[in-house]
Amino acid sequence: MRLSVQAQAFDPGAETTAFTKTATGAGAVVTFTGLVRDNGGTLSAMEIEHYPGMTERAIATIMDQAVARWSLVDALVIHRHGRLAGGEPIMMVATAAPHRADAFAAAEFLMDYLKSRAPFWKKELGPDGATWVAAKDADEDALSRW
Amino acid sequence: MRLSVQAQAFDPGAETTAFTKTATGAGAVVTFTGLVRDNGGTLSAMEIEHYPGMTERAIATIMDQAVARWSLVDALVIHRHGRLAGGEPIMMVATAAPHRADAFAAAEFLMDYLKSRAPFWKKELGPDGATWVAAKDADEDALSRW
Amino acid sequence: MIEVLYFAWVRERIGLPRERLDTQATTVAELVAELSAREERYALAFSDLSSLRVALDQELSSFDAPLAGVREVAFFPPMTGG
Amino acid sequence: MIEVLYFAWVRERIGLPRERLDTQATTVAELVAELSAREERYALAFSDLSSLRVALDQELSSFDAPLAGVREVAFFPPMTGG
Repeated sequence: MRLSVQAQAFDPGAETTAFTKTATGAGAVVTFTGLVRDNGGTLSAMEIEHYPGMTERAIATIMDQAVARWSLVDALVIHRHGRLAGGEPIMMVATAAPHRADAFAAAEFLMDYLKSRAPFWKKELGPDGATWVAAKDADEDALSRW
Repeated sequence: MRLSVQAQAFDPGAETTAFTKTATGAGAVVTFTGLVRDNGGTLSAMEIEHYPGMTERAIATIMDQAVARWSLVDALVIHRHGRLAGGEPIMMVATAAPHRADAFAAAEFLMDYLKSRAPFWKKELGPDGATWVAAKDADEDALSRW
Repeated sequence: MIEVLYFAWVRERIGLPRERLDTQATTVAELVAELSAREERYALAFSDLSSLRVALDQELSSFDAPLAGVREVAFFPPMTGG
Repeated sequence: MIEVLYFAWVRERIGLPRERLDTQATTVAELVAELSAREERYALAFSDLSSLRVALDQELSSFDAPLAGVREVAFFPPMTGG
């Protein structure tokens, strides 16, 4: 199990290769990568603020729950903070399990909890200035399915 | 959209990097990789038979459905045939969408249909000989959710 | 003339991957009956149709489907890809 | 003494990321009332508690939670990670 909250860019492909190689006994690996969206051709930048200390604690708690509930062979969470350019990976989640249903469910669970329970805040830096991204009711609602 | 049915090994990480780089406009990329399971330490090999021609047609049909239904920015399916060693990637699916729920749903849909509707047959080569993998009722049942 | 293909354990039981047939069968079920009557290995391969699938010209189909105009029939067990 | 942290637009409205306070407040709500009474920028930041979250010693908590033993209080908007 690995968790990294970092300012540096990362390569989701290289992380996937490393994660898959060490997932002994797994039959299924699911990865999710979140990217800074390119809104209609104008690449926007993003600034991500976080709460050092609480971020790592919150993510570790969520990961422990996922590993136990879906008998994961391994799990990975990487989340960036600081300034990101359009198109860059913001974060990724990877899960490895004997069977695909568990790997998918655990990855979706991790994403839903990261969205609403890990202390990150996104600010979009567009041509018209900076705007804090508003939390969506749908993200909070998504938690009720687990 | 890319579809490859191939005998050669592939690197899910390198494929993920290439797929993510060209997924312009996507906010979410989901990948699934299926691996030859290492059953309790004894790495087993696998032989995958397929129906050339029908395989490509069946997968292309499934991919078209997924792209339309979840407004995917892009989709990728790679599936190997022939002999595979324990731990090797068998196949992968990748989906890119503006939002995560669509990317996840489309990847699960593609997996469910590939399992039961693409003409591949797996034979496990273990220490006690070769056995055709039996289809699971659960895999057929999984289709009913779409 | 029709091309008949066999995959996985169906291929192994019948002992060949494909053959060209001259048949009067008008449905898949009639073709199965014709083949089963021919030799024991066919009868064995087709003994439980519920464990078999059929594709007509590379599209999944059913055993009561007509064969008119069909060039390629394939018999195989339920798929296990992914 | 208690450490109070502010994040995202709460930090921007109040104008500082953290401060050390000597407070008699026994609950989060009392602390909020005390801060709001201090200066307009605090009153503005805390004007709608339904759009705020609070963490006590780095665990999500509620506004009626007691402050006894707590060393670090953080106020912030709903999270938007992932």
